[in-house]
Amino acid sequence: MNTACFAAWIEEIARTVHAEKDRLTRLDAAIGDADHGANLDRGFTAVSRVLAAKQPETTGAMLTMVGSTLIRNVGGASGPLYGMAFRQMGRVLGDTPDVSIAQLCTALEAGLAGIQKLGAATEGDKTLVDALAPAIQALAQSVQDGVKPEEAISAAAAAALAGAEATIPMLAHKGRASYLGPRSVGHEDPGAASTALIFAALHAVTTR
Amino acid sequence: MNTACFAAWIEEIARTVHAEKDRLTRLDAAIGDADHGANLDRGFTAVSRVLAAKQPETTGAMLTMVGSTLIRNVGGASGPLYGMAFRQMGRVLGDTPDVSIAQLCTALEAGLAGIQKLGAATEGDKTLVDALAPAIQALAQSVQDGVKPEEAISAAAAAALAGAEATIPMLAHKGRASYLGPRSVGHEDPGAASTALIFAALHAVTTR
Amino acid sequence: MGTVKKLINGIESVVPDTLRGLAAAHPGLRVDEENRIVYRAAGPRPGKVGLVSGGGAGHEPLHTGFVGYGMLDAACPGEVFTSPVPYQMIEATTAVHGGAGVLHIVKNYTGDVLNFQMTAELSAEENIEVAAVLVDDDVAVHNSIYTAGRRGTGATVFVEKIAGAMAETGAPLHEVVRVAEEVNARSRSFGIGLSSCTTPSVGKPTFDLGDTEIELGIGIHGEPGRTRSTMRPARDLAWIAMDALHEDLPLSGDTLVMVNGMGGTPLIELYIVFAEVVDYLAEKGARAARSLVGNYTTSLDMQGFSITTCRLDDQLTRLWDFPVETPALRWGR
Amino acid sequence: MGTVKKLINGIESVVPDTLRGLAAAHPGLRVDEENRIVYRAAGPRPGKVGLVSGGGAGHEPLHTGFVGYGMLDAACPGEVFTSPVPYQMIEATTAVHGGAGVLHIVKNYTGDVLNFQMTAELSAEENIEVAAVLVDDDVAVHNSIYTAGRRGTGATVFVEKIAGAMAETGAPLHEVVRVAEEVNARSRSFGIGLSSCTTPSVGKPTFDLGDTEIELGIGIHGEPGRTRSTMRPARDLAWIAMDALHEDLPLSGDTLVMVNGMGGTPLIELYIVFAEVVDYLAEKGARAARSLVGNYTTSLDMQGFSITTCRLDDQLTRLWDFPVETPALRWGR
Ligand SMILES: Nc1ncnc2c1ncn2[C@@H]1O[C@H](COP(=O)(O)OP(=O)(O)O)[C@@H](O)[C@H]1O
Ligand SMILES: Nc1ncnc2c1ncn2[C@@H]1O[C@H](COP(=O)(O)OP(=O)(O)O)[C@@H](O)[C@H]1O
Ligand SMILES: [Mg+2]
Ligand SMILES: [Mg+2]
Ligand SMILES: [Mg+2]
Ligand SMILES: [Mg+2]
Repeated sequence: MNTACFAAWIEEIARTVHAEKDRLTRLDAAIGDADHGANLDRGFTAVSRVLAAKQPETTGAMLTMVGSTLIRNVGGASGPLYGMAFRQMGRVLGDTPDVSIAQLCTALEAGLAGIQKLGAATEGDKTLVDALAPAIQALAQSVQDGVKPEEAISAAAAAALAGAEATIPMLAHKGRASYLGPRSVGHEDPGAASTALIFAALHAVTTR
Repeated sequence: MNTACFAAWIEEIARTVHAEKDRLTRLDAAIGDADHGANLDRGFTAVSRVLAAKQPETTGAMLTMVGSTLIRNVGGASGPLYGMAFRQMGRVLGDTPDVSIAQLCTALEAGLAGIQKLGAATEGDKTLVDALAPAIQALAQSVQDGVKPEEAISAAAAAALAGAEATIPMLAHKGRASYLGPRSVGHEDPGAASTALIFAALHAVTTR
Repeated sequence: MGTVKKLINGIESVVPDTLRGLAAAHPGLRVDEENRIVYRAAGPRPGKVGLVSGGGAGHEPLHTGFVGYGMLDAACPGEVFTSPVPYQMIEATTAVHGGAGVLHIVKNYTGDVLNFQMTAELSAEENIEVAAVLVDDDVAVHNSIYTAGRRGTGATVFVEKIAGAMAETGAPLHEVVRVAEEVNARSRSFGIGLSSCTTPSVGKPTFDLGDTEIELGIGIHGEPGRTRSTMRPARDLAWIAMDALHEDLPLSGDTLVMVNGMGGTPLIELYIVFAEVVDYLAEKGARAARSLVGNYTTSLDMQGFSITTCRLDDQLTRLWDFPVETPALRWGR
Repeated sequence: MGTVKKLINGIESVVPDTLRGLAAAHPGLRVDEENRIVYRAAGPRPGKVGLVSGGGAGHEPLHTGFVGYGMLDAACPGEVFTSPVPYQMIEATTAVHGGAGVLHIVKNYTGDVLNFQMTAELSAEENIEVAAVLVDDDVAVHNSIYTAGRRGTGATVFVEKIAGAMAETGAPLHEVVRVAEEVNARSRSFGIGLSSCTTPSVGKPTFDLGDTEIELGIGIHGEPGRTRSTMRPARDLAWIAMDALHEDLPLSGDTLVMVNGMGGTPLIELYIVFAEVVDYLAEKGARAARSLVGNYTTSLDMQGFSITTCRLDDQLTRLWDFPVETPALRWGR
């Protein structure tokens, strides 16, 4: 994956987040404060704008820009968390011109670590970690199995989606949903749903 | 009509106002401020209480007590208006032991004059005057025609009821309904409706 | 009650319970719960004109929240949306009389006018000089001698503040009356409702509005307005209200402006309306020299707002700035 | 938008329009509309600890209405219910730094905590000494290291007032931090919702409640509470809330009490609740030595109330009584 490929991914995230804004907000209305769709849409709209103005020259710079722009424009819990994740990925990628799946996987692991350092959530806490962690595991497994990049990404996207759906029966331990106690059970976590969208976007651009 | 007869009338008013409280309030909700039923119920409940404690010795004193108690407990437009009317009636009746229909008619005319002096409403303004004035006219006509008291009162009650209904198509010129301008048309005036109740109560006790 | 979603203990106890809470919350007030009168704890000041107002409950903080230094000496709440009764007001009038007479501030409603009128007659018997000022600022109601005339709404706050300051300076009754009348003459209001309100005794909204329907020209008693219309951006609604005010009394120069919430509208929205009002005034060569943004003359839980403007002069501005210390307005002390 | 019954010009412009209105209404404030920061017009005072707070919009008057003498130096509103972003807060932190360090007052929500934390890291790079106090007073949320912990709600007002007074007296940063933490430690809140609220971007209530249903243990973001229950008289609801507070931190002696409206509840009902709170305290041998009754920490147009108590001592009482001059709280000046 080169910078053009990352740019396409980011644009696709922006497009699907905008298209799915209301669904994300509805999920957040059930167990949060009804702003997750609006938050991410505001963030990725800003990212698109920055990207349109001047495309960063390295893959690392591009993801760092995404992270910083999210931190600058989103606010809430998801702004710093996603922002930190993209910045960590950018730091790991640096000026790598062509990112392999293995390198992408390493970068994503750094992103996840950043999220967990900030938010202290582990798998099962009903957060975006529950979509991100299995997606990375699937990617790592694919790398180990030596499957084709498209297949690896497809597996990651499927795992993210399954991970998001698996948050439904969970009792929330982190984020706003935790305030609801047992009433958080039975609803999909909005952040996990947006993480699934991010992987679906990657899948969409790599199979184009 | 002696003091016992007036006491029965007043008790019957209290009973029907209480029973019709919600209807009066509903009428007031449409073109006023949704309190006419509550206002009159509060007033006549107080009147009943005073009457139960000590029955005034003359017909005049009894009606004066009704008026003063209404002024003391009702507030709003209807408190002073009905209060003044009963006080004027009490003043006219004084210590008359047995009130004839002609005397009742004279007293009611004084009551109406008191209401008009305070509120400056004339017939057609869509107020309680539109029920009270025709009721008195019917009573006066009956006296002139020399009909039996029960028939005279029956005619007055019918005229009050017709007068109240006749307020429906009227455009209000007085009271809160006037603020609505043309939107006051199509609704019965709550004060006219309560005046009709007062005459219906008189009819009910005289035909017992 | 049972099912009415109101924080009350029963319909009958709404006013007494409110008075209990008010007394406990504000040490600067003395509350006569029996007679339903709210006084300044400090009592009447000899030689000062006493200011008494009153009206139905449901418009809080009006009037009880405006009792205190620089404003009212006493307020008499009636039942919800029902004017108080004469015995209450004669009691208040007598109690605040400091030898210099008493001013009654009366909102122009038949009920209020009649009950205050009876009070004035009774006061005369007690040799208390009583004057009354009638507040009738609502331009939604066309003024005519053939009707009950304009309603008294938001300008009541301005009259109570400015007449209160004038009285505090030791001015004689006729001066306090003059300035009160002047404030009323220079003030205009217009209200827009986004919902009706629910009185405790009815338990459901006084009228129904569709999802996109609003009422233009509402009063403060949950009654429908002059016309029904459709929802629009804040800017358009603010301009509709301001146009109505400007048409009735052209706006220019220093203006005292209140953007008032009807009780159920959040403060954030009132500031948005106020921003538009400021633009409107600028366009007419006027400016909001002084302002209030918040809930001051409410209609229970109604959603919506009203705008009240008053053309200021130097004296009125000085009296507006005069110290005031009441539960709802406080500055300079 | 079109059909949403909110006084706004568009979803995107809610916060900027509010700031325009705020700037125009309060000459004591200076508003940086570009960066969305509300400052005292007078600017930072050399040698005084600067106080900065921030959080999502929709809780007005919190925090913007508490900027001024004796309280905050700056407030940073985010979008509705969304915490502000670090660039905004670092700008505010730098601007109010008077050489004695800056205190961040942070409500305990993941978003607020993370964004303030990033701000503190950036501030350290600029050699500004920054301390933060976390407000977490809501007893409806069970405290545990395995969760996000308790929410910060009404006690924020107490912390901002008392820490603000402390800073005004010239106390050093560690003293201001200590008193802020003490206020938080002595404060507890519990909220009851009679309705949900409508965020501008959603345009309909966040959750639905039946005609007789209420939510116990709500926060300030329109979210449902811990449990659903049925409507009861004000007295019962006040006692449910007070029991929750008392159980968590027994009430006794002089208490600072706030009966706070959620935005859509009229003042008259809040006074009724306050009257019951006073009875409750008396039964526990405590008393409401100081109080606030009104809309201070709202959740847009939500109907309902919250109660916040703080056990006072002499120093806290003195600091509470210290003069304050902000749009929403003002006394002594
Ligand atoms: N501590 C945490 N660790 C990881 N993810 C979290 C944490 N707290 C919240 N989140 C994620 O953030 C999402 C909510 O984001 P958003 O609604 O934009 O912010 P906010 O909760 O501040 O309104 C949640 O659905 C959850 O997935
Ligand atoms: N000027 C008036 N003259 C006669 N009757 C009037 C006048 N104003 C109001 N009313 C009567 O009073 C009734 C309303 O009474 P009520 O609802 O108890 O008082 P309020 O209007 O103060 O709420 C009206 O329906 C009308 O019949
Ligand atoms: Mg959210
Ligand atoms: Mg009425
Ligand atoms: Mg009334
Ligand atoms: Mg949020």
